[in-house]
Amino acid sequence: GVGGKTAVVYLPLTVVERLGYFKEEGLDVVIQDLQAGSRALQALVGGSVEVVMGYYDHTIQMQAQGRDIVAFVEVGRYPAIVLGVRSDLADQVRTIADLKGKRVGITAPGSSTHFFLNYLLVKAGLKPTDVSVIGVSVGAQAVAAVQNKQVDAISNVEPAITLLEERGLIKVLADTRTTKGTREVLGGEYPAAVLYTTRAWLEKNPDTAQKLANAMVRGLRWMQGKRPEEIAAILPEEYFLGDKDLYLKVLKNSLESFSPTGRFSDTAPLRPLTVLSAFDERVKRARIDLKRTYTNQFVDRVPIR
Amino acid sequence: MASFLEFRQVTVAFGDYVAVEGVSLALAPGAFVSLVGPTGCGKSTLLNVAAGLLAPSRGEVLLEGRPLKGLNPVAGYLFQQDAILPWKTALDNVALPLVFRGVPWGEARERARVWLEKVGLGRFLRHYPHQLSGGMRKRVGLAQVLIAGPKLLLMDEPFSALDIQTRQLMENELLRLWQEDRKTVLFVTHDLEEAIALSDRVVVMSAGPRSRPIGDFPIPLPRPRDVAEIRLTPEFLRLHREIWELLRGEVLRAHAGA
Amino acid sequence: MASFLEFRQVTVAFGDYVAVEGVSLALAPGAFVSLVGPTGCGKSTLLNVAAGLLAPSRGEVLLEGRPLKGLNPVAGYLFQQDAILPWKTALDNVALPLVFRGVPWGEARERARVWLEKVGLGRFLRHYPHQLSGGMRKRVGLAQVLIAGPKLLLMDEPFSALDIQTRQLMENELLRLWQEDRKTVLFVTHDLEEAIALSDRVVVMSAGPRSRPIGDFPIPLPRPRDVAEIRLTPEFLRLHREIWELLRGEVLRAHAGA
Amino acid sequence: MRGLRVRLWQAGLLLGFLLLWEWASRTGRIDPFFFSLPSAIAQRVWRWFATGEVYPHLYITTVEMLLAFALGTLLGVVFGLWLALAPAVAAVLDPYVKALNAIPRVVLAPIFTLWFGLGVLSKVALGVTLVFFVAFFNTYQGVKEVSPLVLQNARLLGAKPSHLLRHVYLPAAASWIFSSLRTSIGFAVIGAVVGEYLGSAAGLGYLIAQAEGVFDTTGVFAGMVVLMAFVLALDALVGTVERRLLVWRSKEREGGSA
Amino acid sequence: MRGLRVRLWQAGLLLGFLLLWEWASRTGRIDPFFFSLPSAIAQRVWRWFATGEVYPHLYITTVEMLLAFALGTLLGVVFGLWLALAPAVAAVLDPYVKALNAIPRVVLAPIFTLWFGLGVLSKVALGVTLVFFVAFFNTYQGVKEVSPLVLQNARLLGAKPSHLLRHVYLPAAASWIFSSLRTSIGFAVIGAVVGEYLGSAAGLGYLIAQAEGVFDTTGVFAGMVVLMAFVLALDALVGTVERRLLVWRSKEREGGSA
Ligand SMILES: Nc1ncnc2c1ncn2[C@@H]1O[C@H](COP(=O)(O)OP(=O)(O)OP(=O)(O)O)[C@@H](O)[C@H]1O
Ligand SMILES: Nc1ncnc2c1ncn2[C@@H]1O[C@H](COP(=O)(O)OP(=O)(O)OP(=O)(O)O)[C@@H](O)[C@H]1O
Ligand SMILES: [Mg+2]
Ligand SMILES: [Mg+2]
Repeated sequence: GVGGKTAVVYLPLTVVERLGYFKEEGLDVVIQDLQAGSRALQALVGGSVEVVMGYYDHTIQMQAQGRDIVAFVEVGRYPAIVLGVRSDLADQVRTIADLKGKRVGITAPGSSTHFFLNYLLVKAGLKPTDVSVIGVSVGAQAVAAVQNKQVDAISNVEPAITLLEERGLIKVLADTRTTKGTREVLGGEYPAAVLYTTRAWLEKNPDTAQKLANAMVRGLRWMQGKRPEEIAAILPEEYFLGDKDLYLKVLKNSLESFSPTGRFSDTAPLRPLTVLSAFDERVKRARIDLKRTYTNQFVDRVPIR
Repeated sequence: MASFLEFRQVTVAFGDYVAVEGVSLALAPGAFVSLVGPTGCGKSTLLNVAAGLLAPSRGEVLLEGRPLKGLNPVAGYLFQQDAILPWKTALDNVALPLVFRGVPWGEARERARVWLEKVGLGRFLRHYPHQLSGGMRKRVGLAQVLIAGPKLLLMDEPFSALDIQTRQLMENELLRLWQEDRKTVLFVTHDLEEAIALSDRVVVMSAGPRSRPIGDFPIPLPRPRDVAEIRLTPEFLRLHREIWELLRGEVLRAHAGA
Repeated sequence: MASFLEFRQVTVAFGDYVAVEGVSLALAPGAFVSLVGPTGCGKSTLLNVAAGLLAPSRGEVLLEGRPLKGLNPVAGYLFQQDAILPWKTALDNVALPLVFRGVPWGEARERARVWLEKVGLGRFLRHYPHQLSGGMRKRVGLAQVLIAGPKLLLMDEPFSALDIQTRQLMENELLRLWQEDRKTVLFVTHDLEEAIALSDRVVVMSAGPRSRPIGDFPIPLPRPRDVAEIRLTPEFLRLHREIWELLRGEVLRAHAGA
Repeated sequence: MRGLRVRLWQAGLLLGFLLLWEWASRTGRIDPFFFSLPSAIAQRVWRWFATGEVYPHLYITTVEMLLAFALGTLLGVVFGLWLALAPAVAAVLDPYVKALNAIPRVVLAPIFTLWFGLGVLSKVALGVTLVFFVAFFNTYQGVKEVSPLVLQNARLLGAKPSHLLRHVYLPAAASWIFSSLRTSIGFAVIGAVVGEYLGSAAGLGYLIAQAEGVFDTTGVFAGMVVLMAFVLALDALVGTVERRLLVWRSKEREGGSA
Repeated sequence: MRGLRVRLWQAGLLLGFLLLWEWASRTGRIDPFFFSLPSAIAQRVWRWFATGEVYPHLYITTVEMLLAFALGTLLGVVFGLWLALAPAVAAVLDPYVKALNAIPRVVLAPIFTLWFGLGVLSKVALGVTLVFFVAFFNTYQGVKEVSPLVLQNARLLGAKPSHLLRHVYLPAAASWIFSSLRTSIGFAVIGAVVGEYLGSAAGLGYLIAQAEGVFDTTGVFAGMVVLMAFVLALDALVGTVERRLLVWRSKEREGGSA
């Protein structure tokens, strides 16, 4: 299961699928597109899917609810969320602190883009309630919201961000697609897209998990140092039917955010926890054992080729 | 002899309006009783009560000595308005009561055809009700009610939409049937001649509201009768004059009251 | 004198079934013409054609010399079935034609009340149609049609649901009205006595299919008439016998054909 | 008496269902992650109202929903009437209406945002596109079902198109339209909530989406409970209006003490 | 002749609309990013069918939709009949049915996934919850609208409950049910597509979701065009069945050459 197959942060999944690595591992993978990370997670808990490509945040949130969810491959090392301000307001809003009293579009209330925004606001000395947030979803609806001046700033993900930039509609304030940007904003790596599943499943199907990890890591390695054109060449045509040039730019902007190794570093998972516990009541109250939310045991056993 | 159908102090009120009050009327088994009275006096209301479609506000109806609860199981009711099924052809409408009794469609249709021919509609078997004239629809309804052979026949102005000749044919047919198996018949009509020609008894209702029977005339004319011929007998004319006197006064009262 | 309404070689076919064929009939202005004939012969069909509700398959209808296209603007039509509006009280039903003509509701209701009293329903103003008896609904329809004062009156068995006395009252009322402003009336009935008592002319239709007029009898009885009394005159009886002979044969033919 | 029995049954059913739910959730027979617990939900609803935090959301959703309901119904009825009365237009537009009805509205969210912004309007638009078709198809069919007899009668009585609309089509189609209202209420709510769910800054849908985003099933269900209560209140309102407008119906036969 | 004129008009309208759209998109009056171009959409649809890549998706959606449609209608009709015929049950369940209708189904997607998995079943379930209510409310009302006269007549003729259902309630409610079918088709499609849109691996909704995810507006619209064509085909089917079943209706007066 995946929440929004076409989302750029989940691109490695498509890459692996197209390269046929799953097949080579002897896996018959059916990719169910659930459009939203939260629904993918629910499908996992409900048993409709076995493994989810989703956000690492969710494993922490689940532990707060007493669910044992484990991430076993890191796919994105930066969250790839961007906060931008509408270009015609760029003069007034130069820093995040200037957002006070403005309307900010997020993908959905309670989503990562929402937490990201809140985190930035607090860091800038504001309260989350100092702006009014509007759920604008992803994709075309988000674009429409900016274009129609329904929102003053936007916290969103690719490909909407590049498109907005291309159209000259926004100016970026905080960018976590790149190493540089993420370091500035969050202080370092921040596990985003991961493969996760329940601990029970992991314990029952270590072989399958290993094969998945093998395929994923192979794909991540393959992607390293490739130019956008090379990657685009293996993607299904539909992905850039909208506008190929645009898609290449999106890829170029995002490539840095993919993890080269699939391994979780020891410090990185702390950052999502900090962000989450600032705003999610239940995470704040719960005592989270980070060690239980991820494992490198499979990635470490991936043969080096 | 115990009566087949008996109204006991039946009162029917619609809200404040008391349509009929304290009606007591007993029909012997096999009796042919006509009900006449000014328009709006409550004849249809009484038939509805007898059919079990309307529970009286006070009083009760006895069927073969037992109080009638719910639908009258032995009654066939030819309504004043068209009540045949608009989505079935004439043939299927008439076959329906047999089908309800478990007769297979093929046989039911065969028997229905015979009945439709009896009422002069042999050429209109496949017509839907909206393709029939008013008089034709009435006759389909007649065949529909008669085919099931009910023991009690309630008829509300069955022949008023027919021309005189067709009417007499139907009346004679009805009498023939009645003579065969001696159904009990409660017959509503505005045509006093028809009432006398057909019945053993003619009951005259008073004008509404609070209508009740004000006259009960036995008709001692010999049977079998031919409805056309019997009208010319002196006995018939005497009865007619007698009942008419009573009825006329009543109708005038109705109009004075309105 | 040019005729007010004229059927010219009117043929109406329903699919293969030719109901009436080649009907030619001219009504002089102010004439009271009755149409009698066996049930199902096409009387209602002809009224529908005259009202402009049904276009003839062949032939045409002329209204004051001009071919009738679409709805007949001067006709009032009392249908064979109930056609009053079930969602309006008796009073509002009768007031409606006036409202259609721009009379304010208040005044229209005032005048409707008078009409309802004329037809003996003064006590049932606030009743909805389903709360009225069959005969009462018919009378509401009658008042509804008459209140608008149409120049052409088409009536399809208007009195068949009424008791004899009420019927005579209504008939006399109709004659009085007709005498006042000399409407043209085309009147369908199964009651030959009624036809003769009311009309200037009685037209007899043949049995269907392919029905057409087979007799046209002028009724030279003096006016004004009282429908009850005139029935006893020898002239009336002679006419009755004459027309009856013709009609009877026709009805028998109809049944033989069926 | 009867009303009380019904209420008791209803309460019993509800209670039984809730107890079963609570029990199943507590004993782990169903997963509280997906289904929460009735007690937790009740607590949440209570807190929402106690702290008052739900009111602004409720207000927004109410406004959206009422607007969608009113506008969608109005448009649907007007359009339904129009197409039903102009068969030529209907024949031309028919496939388009049907094709439009097949569009999954959710997909159109970006276009709605573009046209109507992210405020109340876009939700209303979404709701309207759902409600419209329900009202439209029922009104259309309702008008088509008008008794042709009543319609012809009204036209012959001189009704102009506006009169027909007011006195014939609308009353005749009323029960159809009311039936569609029942369905529509639900769809208006869905439109508003889904619209909020897809993008907004307030409203019950926003609350639900927020709860869902942090896997707070209790919040999701609490939102739905509030919604339901709200729809029931609205439905009761429609019911009252309906009973007012449709007094003329016979419902069951009123008389007697059955 | 008339049919041809209608077709021409339809084609003309469509063409005009498409041309206007194309023109506006090309000249930048509307943003092709949101609205695409008709020519591009046509091309895409063509390619889908030429390469055959759309067939598996179409197949899945068709299966889901037909199942949702059939099941939802069936359940709705059965439930509608049941509640209409058991007023006591209806009184008790009434608020629950209405409350359920107010649940935004989209929010329930996780639960559907839990119960029915991610395959065809969960989409069918979603579609059923939409279709059900449309069919239910209309069937319920349709049964309530059965002419009481026809119903009483059938009961007196000896119809058992199953007969009443088959010969009275269903035919009488048929036009209500068919009207609901028209609305339902659209909702069945919406259910299937939204279901796929929310989570699936194939189907038109999946196609549309994928296209939306990469800002491929052309793909989104192409998906909708295929959907619409499909619904029109299905609707034509329903129309044919309806005409078959409702031959008994009078529609317009058939005779004449009007
Ligand atoms: N549902 C009702 N509500 C109120 N009054 C009613 C209802 N049904 C009938 N009535 C009244 O009851 C009286 C008797 O009606 P009923 O139909 O029995 O008359 P009837 O003798 O059959 O008349 P007709 O010869 O005209 O058919 C009438 O005055 C009528 O107004
Ligand atoms: N829509 C129709 N389709 C087919 N046949 C029809 C249609 N309407 C009427 N008819 C036929 O036309 C004939 C004449 O019908 P019409 O209603 O005019 O008779 P009528 O003289 O008024 O009879 P009644 O005295 O019984 O009212 C009948 O045989 C009837 O079956
Ligand atoms: Mg009566
Ligand atoms: Mg007739």
